[in-house]
This record gives sequence, C-alpha cells and structure tokens, in this order.
Amino acid sequence: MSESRVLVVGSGPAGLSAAHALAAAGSRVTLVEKADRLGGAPILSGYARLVPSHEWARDAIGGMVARVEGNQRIDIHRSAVVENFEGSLGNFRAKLSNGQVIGADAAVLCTGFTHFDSVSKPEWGFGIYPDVVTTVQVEQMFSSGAGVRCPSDGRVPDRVAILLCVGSRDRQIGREWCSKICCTVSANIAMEIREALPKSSVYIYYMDVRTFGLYEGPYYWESQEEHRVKYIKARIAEVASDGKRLILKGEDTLVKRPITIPFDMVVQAVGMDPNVDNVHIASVFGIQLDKYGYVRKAPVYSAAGGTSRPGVFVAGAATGPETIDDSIAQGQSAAIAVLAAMRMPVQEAAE
Amino acid sequence: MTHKEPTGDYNGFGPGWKATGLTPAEARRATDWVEAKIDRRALLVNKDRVEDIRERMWELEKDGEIVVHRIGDQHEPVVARTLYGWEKKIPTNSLWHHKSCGQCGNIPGYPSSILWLMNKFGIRYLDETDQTSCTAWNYHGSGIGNVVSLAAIFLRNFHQAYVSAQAQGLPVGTYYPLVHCGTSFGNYKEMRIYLMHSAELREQVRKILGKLGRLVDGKLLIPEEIVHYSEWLHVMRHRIREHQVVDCGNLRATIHPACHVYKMVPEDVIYDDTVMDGNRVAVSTGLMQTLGAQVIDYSTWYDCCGFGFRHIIGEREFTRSFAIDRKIKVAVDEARSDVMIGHDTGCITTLDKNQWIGRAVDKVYELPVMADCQFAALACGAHPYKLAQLHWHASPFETLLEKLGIDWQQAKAEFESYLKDVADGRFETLYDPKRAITSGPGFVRQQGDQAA
Amino acid sequence: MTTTLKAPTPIGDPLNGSAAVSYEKLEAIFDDIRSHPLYDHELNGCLNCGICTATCPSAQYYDYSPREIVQLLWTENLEGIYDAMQEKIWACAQCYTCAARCPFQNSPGGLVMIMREAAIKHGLQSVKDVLRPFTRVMLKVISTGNQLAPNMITPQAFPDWGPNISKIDAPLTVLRKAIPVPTLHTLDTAWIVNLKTSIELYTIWEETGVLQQLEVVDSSLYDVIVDVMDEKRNEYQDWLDEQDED
Amino acid sequence: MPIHEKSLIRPENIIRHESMNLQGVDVSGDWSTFIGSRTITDYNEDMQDEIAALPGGEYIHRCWQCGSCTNTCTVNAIEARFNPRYWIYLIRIGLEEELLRDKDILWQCVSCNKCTYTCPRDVVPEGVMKATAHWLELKGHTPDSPSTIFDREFSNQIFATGKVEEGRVLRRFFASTGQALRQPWLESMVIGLVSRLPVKMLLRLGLSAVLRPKTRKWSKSRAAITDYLQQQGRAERRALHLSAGEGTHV
Repeated sequence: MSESRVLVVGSGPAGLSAAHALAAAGSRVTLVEKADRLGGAPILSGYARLVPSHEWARDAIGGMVARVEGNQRIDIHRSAVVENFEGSLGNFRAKLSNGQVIGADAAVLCTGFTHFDSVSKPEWGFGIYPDVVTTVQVEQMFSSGAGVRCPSDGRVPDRVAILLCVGSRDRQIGREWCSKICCTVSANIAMEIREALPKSSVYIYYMDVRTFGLYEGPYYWESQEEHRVKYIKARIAEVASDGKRLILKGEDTLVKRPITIPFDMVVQAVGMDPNVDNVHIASVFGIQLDKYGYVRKAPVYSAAGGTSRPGVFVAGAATGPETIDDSIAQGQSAAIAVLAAMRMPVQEAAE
Repeated sequence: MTHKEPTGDYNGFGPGWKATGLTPAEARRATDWVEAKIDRRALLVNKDRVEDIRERMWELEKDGEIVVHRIGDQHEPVVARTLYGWEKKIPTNSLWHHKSCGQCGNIPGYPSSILWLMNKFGIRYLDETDQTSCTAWNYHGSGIGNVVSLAAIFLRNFHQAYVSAQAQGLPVGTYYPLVHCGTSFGNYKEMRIYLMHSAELREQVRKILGKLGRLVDGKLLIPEEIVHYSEWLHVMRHRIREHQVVDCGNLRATIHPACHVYKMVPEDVIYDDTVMDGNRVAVSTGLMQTLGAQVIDYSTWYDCCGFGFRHIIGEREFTRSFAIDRKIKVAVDEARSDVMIGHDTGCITTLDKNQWIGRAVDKVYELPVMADCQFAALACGAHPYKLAQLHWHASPFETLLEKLGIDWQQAKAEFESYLKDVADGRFETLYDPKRAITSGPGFVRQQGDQAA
Repeated sequence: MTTTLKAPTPIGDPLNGSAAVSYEKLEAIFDDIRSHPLYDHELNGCLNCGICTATCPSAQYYDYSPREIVQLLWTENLEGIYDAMQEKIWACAQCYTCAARCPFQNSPGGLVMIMREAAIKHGLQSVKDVLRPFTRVMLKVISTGNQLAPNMITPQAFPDWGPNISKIDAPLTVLRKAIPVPTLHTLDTAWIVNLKTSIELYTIWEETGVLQQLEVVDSSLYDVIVDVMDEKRNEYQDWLDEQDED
Repeated sequence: MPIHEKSLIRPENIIRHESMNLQGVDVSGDWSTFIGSRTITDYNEDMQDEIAALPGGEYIHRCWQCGSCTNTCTVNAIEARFNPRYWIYLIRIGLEEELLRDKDILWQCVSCNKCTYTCPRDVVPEGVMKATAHWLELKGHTPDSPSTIFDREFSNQIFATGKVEEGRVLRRFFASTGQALRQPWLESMVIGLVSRLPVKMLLRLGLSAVLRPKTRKWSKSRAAITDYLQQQGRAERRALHLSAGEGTHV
C-alpha cells in the first residue's frame, strides 16, 4: 500500500492534532490555513491561560504548532484556502488559492468557529460604550500583559459584571444553542480578575451555570469559595450608561425585583458562532450544514468524525461549540477514522 | 434606470422583481458584496431564520388569495433599510392620511404640522372623514375587542384608502395610506402578520368585509407596506432641511422612541448606519440630526413613556410616576436636554401632560415635549400657535422658542387676534374642506376632479 | 365509574373574599386562554431568564412580572392564572418591550391580552372594577370609531394635568375652529367621522362578538350604545331611501 | 382615580397627599399620588464579609442556591416566609434592604441543624442564621425585647458570679422591663415550691439570695472570659464597621 495523503483544513487545536496524528501514523499531510500563522482561535484571538491546564495559550498551543511545523511529513500552506475540491475517497484533488493543486485520499475539516459579534446585540452596549468588552478582549488584556483596565480611561475597575449567554440561547438572533464553554471560561476570567485586582468585585449574571463535568470544582466552586465571585440569577436585558458608569438592567429572578446596578466594566461572554465561511466551505467540499450552520456530522455510532460526504471528515468546533481539549481529541479521532476508511477497500478486497 | 416588467413564472414576486441575468460567478460576487455591506445585524445564520412577512404576502397574492395595494411610481417611493437590512419602500407622494384619535383630540398641532409640511413640498394628499381609529388603544387598554375586530378595522380603513381616489375620478390605489399613530402602525403590522399566517382569520374577516362591500374582486386588500408618518419624515429629512429657516445648532435634544413604533414587529423598523451607528431606531433621531440639533443619548432611552393604555385612563398614578422618574428626570439630569422629541400620540401626551404634577412630590422639571413633525415645521418657519398649535402643550415650550430665536410673545398676540377672526367665521385652512367627504351623506363631486 | 386524576382544589377569590372557585371554572378559563388563536404564537417556552421583567415598566412599580405570567401559563398553574387575572394582568402597560426582548420570542404582553379577553368573557369582578373609568371612552369608540374627543379633556377629569390644558384662554369651539385642518373642527370626536363609516364599524363590532363582550362587562352601557346605533342606522337608511327617490 | 392593583405595591412606596392645592388646582388624594420604584439600584458589597466575620457565618460564600436548607427547614414547614436559602442569597449579593424586611422572623431558627446535615456545600445555614441574628443585633436593627433583656440579665449574672440565681435574674428582669415584682403566676409558683421542696433546700435558696455565692476562684476565670469576649466584640464591631464600643453585653 502506497503512502496515504490527507488534506487537513484549518490549524487550530483540532487541525494541529489531526495533522500530527496522521503524520505520526505515516501519512503525508497537507495542512491549509487561511491565516498567516498556525494555531487557530487560541493564538489568533490571543487567549491567555487555558482551561483547565492554566498553561498560557502561546505555550500550550504554541507547542502543538512547533511540533507540526517541525514535521517533515506535513506540508504547510499559510494564507491559503481551498478553492476547489473534487473526486472521491482515495482520489481527491484540491485546488488552493495559492495556485497549487494537491492530491489527497481524504480531507479533514478543522475549520472551527467564529466568535459571536456582540455588535449584533446593541441593547448590551458593545460598540456603544467602550467599557463594554468581550471575554476575548479580557483574554487579550491578560495575554498582552496590559492587565484589566477600563478601555475608556484606563482606570482599574472596582466592579466588573460578566454576562453569560451573549450570542447563545437567543432566538432573537437565531442562536438556539448553548456555547458550552463560556460558563467555565467566565469563571476562569472572574478568578483571574480577582487575583489581579483583589479590591475589585466580580459578578456573574447567569440563567444556568454549565461548568460541565469536572469543571464544576475548579471553576464554579473555586470561583466562589476562593475568589468570592458572586453569581446572580438574571439574564441582563440592557446595558446603558448614566454618563459616568455603566448601568446594568435586569431582573434578579430569585428576589423577583428589577435591578439597575452600576458597574465600571461589563464583560460579555461571547458564544461560538458557526464559522462565517461555512456556507462557502460547504459548497467547496460538497458537504451539508446542520440547521444552525455548523458542519453536519454523520451518525457517530459507526465512526466518529464523518460528514455527509464519504472521505471528508470533520473535527473540533466546526461541528458545534467545543472545548480545546475535546477538539484535540476529535482531531486524533478523525485521524483514526481517516486511516480506517482508507484501509476499508483493502479489507473488502481481501474478504 | 430601465425597469423590466416581471414576466413568466416570477410574476407576482414583488413589484420590483426582475431577473438579473448574471452568471453564477457574478451572482456569487454580487452576493458576497451585499453580505459584506449589509446591515451588521444581518448575520448569515440569522437572516434566514427571521421571517419576512412580505414574502408570504406575495405568495398569497400569487395563489389568488389576496390583492396587494402596491406602492407605485405616483407615490415616488424612497427605499429605506430595516433592522435586518431588508428594504422598505416609503411612499412620499399621493398619500391618504390615516389620522390618530389622540393627536387630533389633544395635540392638533401634530396632524396640522404634517399637512403643512406636505403643502410646502407640493405633495398631493387626501384627508377624509371616512376613517375610524384602529381601536387598538381601546383593545390594549380594556381588553374589549379581539383579533378579528382589529383585523377587520385595519382592512376596512385601508380599503377605503385604496378606493378613495374614485371620488376625484382617479383610479383606485392612487392614494397610499400614511399612518399617523404609532399604536395603529404597530397594531396594523401585527394584524397583517396574523392575517398572512391564519387562513381561518382571513376567512372570518373576508365574510365581514364582504358584508361591508370592502373586498377587491372578492379578495382581501393588503398593503404592500405599512408606513408610519415618521418614516415619511425620515426619508424626507434632507428635503426638509432645504426649507429650514431656524438654526437648531445649540439645541440638546433627547428622543423618546415609541414602543408601538419600534418594539412591535421590530424587523420592519428603519435603522440607518448614519444614525447613531445603526444602534438606535433611525426615525426622529435622523431628522433632528439633519436639522443640526445634537441628539443626546440617555440611559432610559429604551423605556416606555408610562402611557400604559389602561393606566392613562384609569390609573394615572403609574403613568405620572413612570413618566417623571424614568424619562423626564433622566433626560434633564443626565442629558441636560432642551427638548424631548417623540413620534407617537400617547408618548407626547404622557410626557407633556404629566410633568406639572411632579410638583406634588418636589420633582419640578420643565422639559418641552413635542412631536418630530411639529419641530420640523417650526424649524421651517411655521407659526408656533396657528400651525404647530403649541398652546395645547402643558410643558414650557416658550423657553425652547426663545432658544430658537422665535418671539413667542408676538406670535401669541398674533394668534389671539386671529382667534377673533375665527370667532367671526374667518379662518385659514391648509386643505380644501370639500375634499374631506368622498362618499355617502355630504359628498359633492368636485369640479375638475374628473379631469385630474 | 370514572376516576378523577387531578384533585379539584378550589380557591377563594383573593379580592373580595368570595366563595371558592370551582376547579371546573378554573379549567374553563384556562381552556379559553389556551385555545385562543394567538396562544401558540405568543408562547414558545421559557428560560426563566427575567429579561421580560427587567424591561417591563410596570415591574418597576408593581409586584408584577411578565416572567411570572409566562411561567403560570407554561406550567398550567390554574389557581395562579386565576389569581393573576384579578389584579396582575391589569398592571401591564402593553408596551411590548417584553416581546421585543424575549430570547425565546414569547410575547408576555400578548399573553396578557389573551388573559384579559378571557377575564372579560367570564365576567370577572376585576374586569368590571377596572373598566369603570373606561365607560366614556368605550361609548365614544364604539359609536363613532374615535377613541378620544376634545371635550373629554376637561379640568375636572384631568386636574393632575395642571392648569394648562390650553395655554390660550378661549372657548373650545373657537380654539378647535382655529386648527387649520378642517376635519378637526369638532368637539365631540377627534375628527369628523362619516355616518356611513361609523355604521360600518358598528357592523364589525356586531359580527366579531365585541358587543357581546361589552354586554357582559357593562350591560347599561351596552343598552345605551344599542340605542345610539339604532338611531344612526335609521338616519343612514333614511338617507339611502332619499337617494333612491332622487 | 384609586389604584386598582394596590396590593401589588409596597405601602411605603405610595406617596400621597390627602389634601393638596397646586397653583390653584385641587390635586388632593389620588390626583397627586405617586408610586416609588421598587427597583434595586445597588449592592452592599460589605454584607457577605460582615456575616462571614461573625461566628457561624464563615461558609456563607459557598452557597449555590440549591434550596436544600429551606426544603428541610423545621420552621419553614410552618412559616413559608422563613427561607434560609433566600436570606443567604440576599446577604451574599448585599441586598440589605430586602433582608431587613424579614428581620422580625429571621431569628426564629430553632437550631435543629437539619440544614447543616443536608447542605451539599457545607454552608452551615444554621450558623448563618445565628450570625445573621447577631448581625441584626449589632447593627441595631433589633430593639430590646423582653427575651433579649432576660438573656442579658441571665448572662450578666453568670459573668459576675459564674452562677445563676433565678430569683435575682427574675427581679432584675422585672426591674429592667418595668414590671411589678409581684406577679400572680410567680406568687403561685413560689407558694407551690415552698409547700413541696424540702426545708433544707429552701434554706439554701434563701441563703444564696442573700449572700450571692460565686463559683470558686471565679475572678480569674471571669477576667479571662471577659477579656476574650471584649476582644471578640471589638473584632466583630470592626468587621461590621461599627465604632469601637462595648463588646457584647458584659
């Protein structure tokens, strides 16, 4: 059997993991990344410390990047996208935007997600008031070393509110899913703020807290027990300003009274949208999307990582909100699925 | 621009539809461009998930269920963009005034300012007596009424608008209804959605309208767009500016957007990237900015005025408390507002009339409140008493007039002396009263109408 | 033999302390609410997030919560629904901010309207109490199609609006004639309404059951309106007959 | 126009002038009535820390509002307003005004400790209730009542002598609360006692009343206890941002 060739699209955690796994198993990998560097959202968006390892993204994901970049079996195309993709399992041809044509037995889409654009919810004040920021921006404040400061005047915030479910669980804007990671990320950010600014108070406004699985202890519990973060059961209706501070309007649903509370900084825990390019990606690769706009998964019980088209596989947040750890696991899982699929014809012939 | 008539299979898919004849690649590029430029809120996923009721309307028309009253060339439409970047045609000429009971009843400067501005632009319109309130205030206040009655009243009034031109010997559909009241606007838009969704409701209403002789070819008549006067003002704002004679540059204005204008059926409301970055409803704000005033945001801009529908009649304790604490006080203390501008009947009444009683609890605020059209008329030199009828406003508009350099004392004296003429039966009018009746008792066919 | 699964749990009227309300009545009221043509349109589910109550003007002043209304209906809490129909549904200001903001696209304000219609249908005492100040307005709107008339705004009816209902002291007739829009030269209605128009409207009231609603709530007002409208119809018929003669 | 939904408004939020004339207009009663907003406009960020500084309140910050404490609560079973979960929430986010609305029922905890055993987060709600009652007292929200006065007399005597002499406690209690010493119930009780108790015991009781015996070597213990209580009291007052005063009633 000749050496298999696999196209991996996207170099976030899932793509880096899939590419490495395939190369380690002896395949030749073509890794296509539309940005000018590898790493995906954790690197491009400047995440700070990751959940749950607390390692800096640039170290943890950076390590994955270095491993892939140093691998002879992986051919990397940066600032490139796949423009055309045809053929079938064992015999695909991909045309890249840089003019190259790649042959591949299979492809793994690790095209990830897009952060929800908070501008789409004007009542929450993003883009109107400078001190309304997103979780991604707070990550950047940490990772850049600048620290958490109010963008309007650089002051240290006394009181910070984190709003959960921004761009998630909201039919008004067609987002009827839970973004899965924002509760944990928010608890993490809240603890980091409290650690960096011990005099500050941090409030998390929630509908439910979904720090699933083992994240319960080190995030939901620890943020309260060790860091005195306060959780208030209210989905915020509106962020306004009285000209001095931000004003949060909501209903404290446990007290059953409306609230209008002043804050220095409001952090929106932005959800995970389908990749904005998904419609295009779907048409290039001839695959289906689900009703939310994510890549539709084939039934998982036979083989995980399939799409609606044989030979085209998928891993990570391309299929829906996903954690970094699970994206990495799915990258490896898709690699196994690819290898298994390529062996299938051989097996069938033998039988 | 050439306009190809819709043909073949696509006939009926909206009056503006035409085949583009683009290649798939060109179409893709064009779509990309539109998606990049479209309103920021019109995100990919969402766009397909919010229903544009007009699409259902065109389908029903194609199926022969309804007739759509179209906005045609005689209405000189201007296209505006709504919340999700959809297009909405706003007619600017040949308009049928669908008045507001609250405006005509206690803010008469409201309709007179609209008519005055239209006269200034030489716009053809009809102001007739064959119309009723939408009755939605009563419904929302008391619960007396129901969806069927509201829908029937909607279609009766709009049918009358459609046929009204016949009285002048003009073809049906010449005049297009312009809704003055915000509650009527919101209610009619809701009714249109219910009607488009429910065959049962259509059947119930069809029976009633048949009895009244209010069907077109046995079908319900549905307007292509339901248009609020503030939308007309919005698309006319640059033309209004050409007539501006009063400098508004040193004015700090706050806007009270009306709930029933922009919270009911929000997808149909005009947003404009040049007006507060598209983060606030564009009407009124766009006009005030165009007239040179500074529009100041305040923390309760989204709040209701406190009208309450039932409360204003039965329980003003809530209305006055809310109006003062949540709107007037904030606009004065926070925004240092010189004037609050609204675009709906109940809000103007509530915010204007309920200020005085604040003295009872030492909350003394004096914030002039008026409608966008009244302000526009003043800016274009309208008489503050004779035309804008400001004497019906309880809030102290005199200080505002001084700030605008208008001598209100002289104007008041002029008006008082004019009242003597009125008492003697000599009064000025914006409109030929003979045109006010278009059928039934009192109708007189006008000379020359046949030829018009 | 039939078995009742739900135990009837009658409750007393919280307002007037009257006798317990039978379970059958509670169920009948809820059935009317649930079978309203708009019910499914206005209620999709509930995340209990509180955005509706947060934006609700009435919730700022009353112990009233659109979230509670939605929850009562969603959980089919018959006693709670009946209880809410005594006072709470009348606190709603009908601004529809709740509907504009709900992430589930419910319309609590719309649900309140459905409950108000049901309260009227069942002739609850709260309806009669609440609608007493509406009599004049309803007479006006049903007989003329105009909700408001200039001569309704008197200092006696609106002392809290202060001394300046008009800042120009002149007879109302003259002030109205001084409005440069001829259709507004009236005292009894906001604008002059055609006779034919008000009769068409009256036909709509008859055909849509609105007059029956009114009869339940205020039978004497109903009688007055029927008299007024009979007279108008006769007048219109006379005019039609005249036309035929011509 | 009287408010129809009056029961939905807290009485203190209704501002009303029974008789008022403004600029010649009679706006008495309903015409000038205003309603105050019920919206919460700020949090008291010290409140949780204050409760946590008092004995029993240490673990309040762990609460996640599951409601187990209220569900098992002995008092809640007969008084629905007695809701430890709710009060813990109010304290945690600092809604002081809301908590004070319940100050008259808050102390009714019977310390059965069912909540202590059921709480999945080891908040010790019973301790929180104790700390909260203490907090109310320190903040001056609980005016003296017969029971607190009795407690004080009882404790003071123990501090003074290391013993309790019931007669003296009663006498002082009656004096502090302005009650006559001769209470019919007391007289009949005393008569009952005298007729039933052995003479020797009666003698001892009588002697104690006169001599006020102390626990042996009490002065040393008293100094240690008083010292501790004063220290504790000072710390608590500091934590509650109260001016340094007496500690607890010593």
